[in-house]
Amino acid sequence: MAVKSTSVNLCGTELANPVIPASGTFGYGYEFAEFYDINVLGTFSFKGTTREPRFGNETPRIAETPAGMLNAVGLQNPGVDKVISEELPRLAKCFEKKVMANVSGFCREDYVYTCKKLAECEQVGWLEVNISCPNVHGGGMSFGTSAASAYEITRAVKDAVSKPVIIKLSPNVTDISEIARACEAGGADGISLINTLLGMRIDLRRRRPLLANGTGGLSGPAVFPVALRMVWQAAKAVKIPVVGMGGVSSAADVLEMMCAGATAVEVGAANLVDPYACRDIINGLPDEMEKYGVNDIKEIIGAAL
Amino acid sequence: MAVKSTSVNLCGTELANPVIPASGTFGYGYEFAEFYDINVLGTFSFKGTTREPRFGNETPRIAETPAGMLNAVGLQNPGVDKVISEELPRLAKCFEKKVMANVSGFCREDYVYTCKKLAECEQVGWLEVNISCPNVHGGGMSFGTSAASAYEITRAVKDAVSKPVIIKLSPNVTDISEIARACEAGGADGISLINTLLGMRIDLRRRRPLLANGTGGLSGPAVFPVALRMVWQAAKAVKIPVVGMGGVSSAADVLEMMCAGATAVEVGAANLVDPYACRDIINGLPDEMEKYGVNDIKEIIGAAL
Amino acid sequence: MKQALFEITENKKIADNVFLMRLAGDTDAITRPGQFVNVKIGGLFLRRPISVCDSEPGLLTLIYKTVGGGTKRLSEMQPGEKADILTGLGNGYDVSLSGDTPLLVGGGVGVPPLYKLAKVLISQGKHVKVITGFNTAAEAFFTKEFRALGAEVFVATADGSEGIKGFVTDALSAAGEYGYFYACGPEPMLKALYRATKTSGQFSFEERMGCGFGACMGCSCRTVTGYKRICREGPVLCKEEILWR
Amino acid sequence: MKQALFEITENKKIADNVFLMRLAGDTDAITRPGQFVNVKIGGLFLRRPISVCDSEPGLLTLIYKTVGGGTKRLSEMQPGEKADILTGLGNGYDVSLSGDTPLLVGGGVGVPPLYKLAKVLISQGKHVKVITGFNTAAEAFFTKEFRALGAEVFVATADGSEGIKGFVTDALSAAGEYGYFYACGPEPMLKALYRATKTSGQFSFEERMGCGFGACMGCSCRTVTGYKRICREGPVLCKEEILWR
Repeated sequence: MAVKSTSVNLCGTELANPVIPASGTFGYGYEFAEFYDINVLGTFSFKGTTREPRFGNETPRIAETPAGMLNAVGLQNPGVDKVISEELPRLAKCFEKKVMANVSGFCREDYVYTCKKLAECEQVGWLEVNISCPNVHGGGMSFGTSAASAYEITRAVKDAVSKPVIIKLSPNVTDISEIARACEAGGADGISLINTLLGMRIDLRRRRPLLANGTGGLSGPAVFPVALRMVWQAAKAVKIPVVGMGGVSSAADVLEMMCAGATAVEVGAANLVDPYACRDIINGLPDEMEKYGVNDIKEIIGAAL
Repeated sequence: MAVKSTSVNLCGTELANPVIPASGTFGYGYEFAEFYDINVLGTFSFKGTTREPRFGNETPRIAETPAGMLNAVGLQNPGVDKVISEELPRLAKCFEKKVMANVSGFCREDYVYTCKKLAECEQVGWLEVNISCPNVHGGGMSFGTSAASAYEITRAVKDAVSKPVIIKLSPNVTDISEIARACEAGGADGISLINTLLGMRIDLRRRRPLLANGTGGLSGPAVFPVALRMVWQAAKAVKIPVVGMGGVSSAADVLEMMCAGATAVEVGAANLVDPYACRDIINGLPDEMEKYGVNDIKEIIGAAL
Repeated sequence: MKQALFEITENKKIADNVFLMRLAGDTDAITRPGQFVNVKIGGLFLRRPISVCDSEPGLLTLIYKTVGGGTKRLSEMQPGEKADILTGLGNGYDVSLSGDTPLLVGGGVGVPPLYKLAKVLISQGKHVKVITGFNTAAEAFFTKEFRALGAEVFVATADGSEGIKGFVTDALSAAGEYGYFYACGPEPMLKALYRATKTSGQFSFEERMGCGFGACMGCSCRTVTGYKRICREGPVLCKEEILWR
Repeated sequence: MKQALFEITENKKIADNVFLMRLAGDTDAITRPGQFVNVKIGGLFLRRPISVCDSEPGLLTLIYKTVGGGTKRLSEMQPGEKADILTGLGNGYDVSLSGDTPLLVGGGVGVPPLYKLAKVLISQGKHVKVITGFNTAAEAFFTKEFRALGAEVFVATADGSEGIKGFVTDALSAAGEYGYFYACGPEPMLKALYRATKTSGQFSFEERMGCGFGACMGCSCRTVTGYKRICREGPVLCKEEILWR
């Protein structure tokens, strides 16, 4: 087998491979360091962080679905100050690479405040700005479903920080291309998608929504075809790098995402079912590349556009 | 076990049960009559019919996905004249109830023409107007993703026919409530949802989209949570009956859909995997109702709203 | 925490809708009674958390109730089949606080983790009393197993078909004195017990989980000492830190 | 068309990535060689269409290639396991047109349906010649089985490792005279054969299918006589009605 190159360049930083555990499925990293050396990862996107600490939604926050799951955690996190004072130092002990800082907010000032603080941290390599979390009432949803507000948040964050800014998009929109273009116009260094699809289950015993929050975000293999389509549409719409995600659970899925236009690929729900998922996907890449005649993984980025 | 009543009333016509095979998964009925007596069904929605005959898209038209499938058939059908002269007489030999006529079109005149012709048929009990088929370039998609055009088509069809008109909605929108309300304002007697979610798979050997059409419509259990959420949102937005569909494959799924606000429930992809799916779901309803303390299925319609 | 492949050696019904499964595999990560495992079941996306009933080096015993599609499939698995299991999850019970006369209280499928707990406490020379509660006699299990360990056992059934008629709290007076308690069961039972007990004790909670190992924040709860994850800082909480919702 | 539960009696590898599976169950709906069945495989949504290699009352033989996750799982199924199968799908070959000297041409997993066809034709006293084509000798199968039926067999391999070097069309001259032909294999092979043959004949086509019984229109094609569904009016089309895409 010819030597395989799996490295990619995400907004100016070289990643050993395109596999990135997605925010909300990898905590602040150290839980997974108990399972394997997380330095095999290109990077990972840490738990969505907000200006203030949040408990999030009441439980139940999780429901099973066919080939997937719903979550309505509601952005539980200790707040940006504690993330910087406690989580990042703890992470430093088990991860020597740059981490992707995932940020949520409820107004422009929130985003700017939190992004600025995190951008000052040496450990942070990229800011991933979540304008799409579907779980919080009056929250991120509105920004990600309108091109104007997607532009506004992108512009505001870009004006405030110099590190690469990746805007994470909501799939719950009529036209993903329009939103992607708005982020590009706002100066985004990249976009990532898809966040979860808004879904629901009903508890037939109580005849009420199963999740305390009513609705929740669908993730897992079930959403992969929708994610792939949106990555493909977004990649056709913009020139900035696209980080693909949504139901990815195998090395082959990573390659499909890259053919659809993704420069890097986030893996979400798979981590929750199999803590070794990302390590195994990374290890599986060379064989899968061989199967499809790929020696340098960069060559397939956007091949199906 | 107490006697169970499974009958519901859909726009003025009593159905023995709420289970309706969905358009495009049940042909014009007679294929299934080879497997079982299709008169056990409340009704069924026949293959989407257009003004002119259509071959549809090139093949491959079908792809497997986790807990689901993609299709890009592209509205293959013999055209409304042949449906009336050949398919309906053939159906009459195995189905004695009213059938739901599913209609697609590419402009307002198409819809009106086809609906008028089908409404004149004694066998047709309801018109289901598909404003959402995602497969045809320049086709139905645009109507279903804008409230204004959803209103326009609804109004035009309603002005032309007197039989109940059910508008079938696309899920590929930011705000399903807005579209549902537009249909209600246009005079719709009911709405049905969800049509398929737009998705894609890539053939890694060719590094091209697997489907000849590029993208296709995702259906099957994978989409059930999204469908349930949209039915719930739509049912909260309008007073007219809602027909729920999307990944339904068991009697329990039917009950969840009804709790979310559905008066009747269409079953799609399940028919393709198991030709007996609808018969088995209908037979399973009484036991499932008993499990959750339901004697009259009508009492749970909208229970979770 | 450890992921391992276990081989099922036994899988039998022991009461109405209740099954006992014995498995062979690496149990090294299980360090305390009251911990749980997370079992991958074919065809289902999420793992299913199940409390450890008993574990010895290389041997794992689980008792589970068939409540939905997942546990039903689990009940259909045959000896010889393999199961992918995450073991050693959660904090488990702190046995150092038991005192000499601990009372163990379990309701339904809250009973199993008390078995290993009783085993450990009795091996430490403690006088162990156990109250088990069930809806009806047909759902009761493990009375003689607890007695075989040397525990004093009191059974309560809601319909009175076995032992004391009523809930576990109705068996407290029959059980008499105790210096500390350990409980596991549905939340309403735990709440009633919280009110009915005078001593300190530990409660094991249930919640719908995503991962079971602290990554997804799906099972968080509020406590006196801050937010805790049932799967990680739980499932066992001390009486003093509980904030009922 | 019929849905039935079959029991696997044998499932073995017979060539590189090629497996033969024998099953016991109701085969009454299978009426013609060249028909196919649609097999439900655990964990996958769509059934997998597989052509019938042989069928006798109560016995079904399938040969399949492991090309993806579905057929890989199929290959791991054990004797004693049950499979939910839709049988008697498609039109199958019309044997009444064979004449006395039919030629059967199969490529790769297009070979299996020719086995039952040869069996039927030989039982009717026809002189049957068979050309089978494979990439390489390690992928070849059923040469001796066709000979045991009494057919004259010509094997072609692309790399020349067995029989005639080349494609099935390169074996036509060696096979000599024939009055009619039946073919099954990948589309490029069928197309080449279409051009290389002088007589009439029948072609069996492959297409990705949704249902396999005519409901979804997923496998339609254009023909001289109108649109046809590969799963229903096909998979066998007469040479004269084919419109190549």
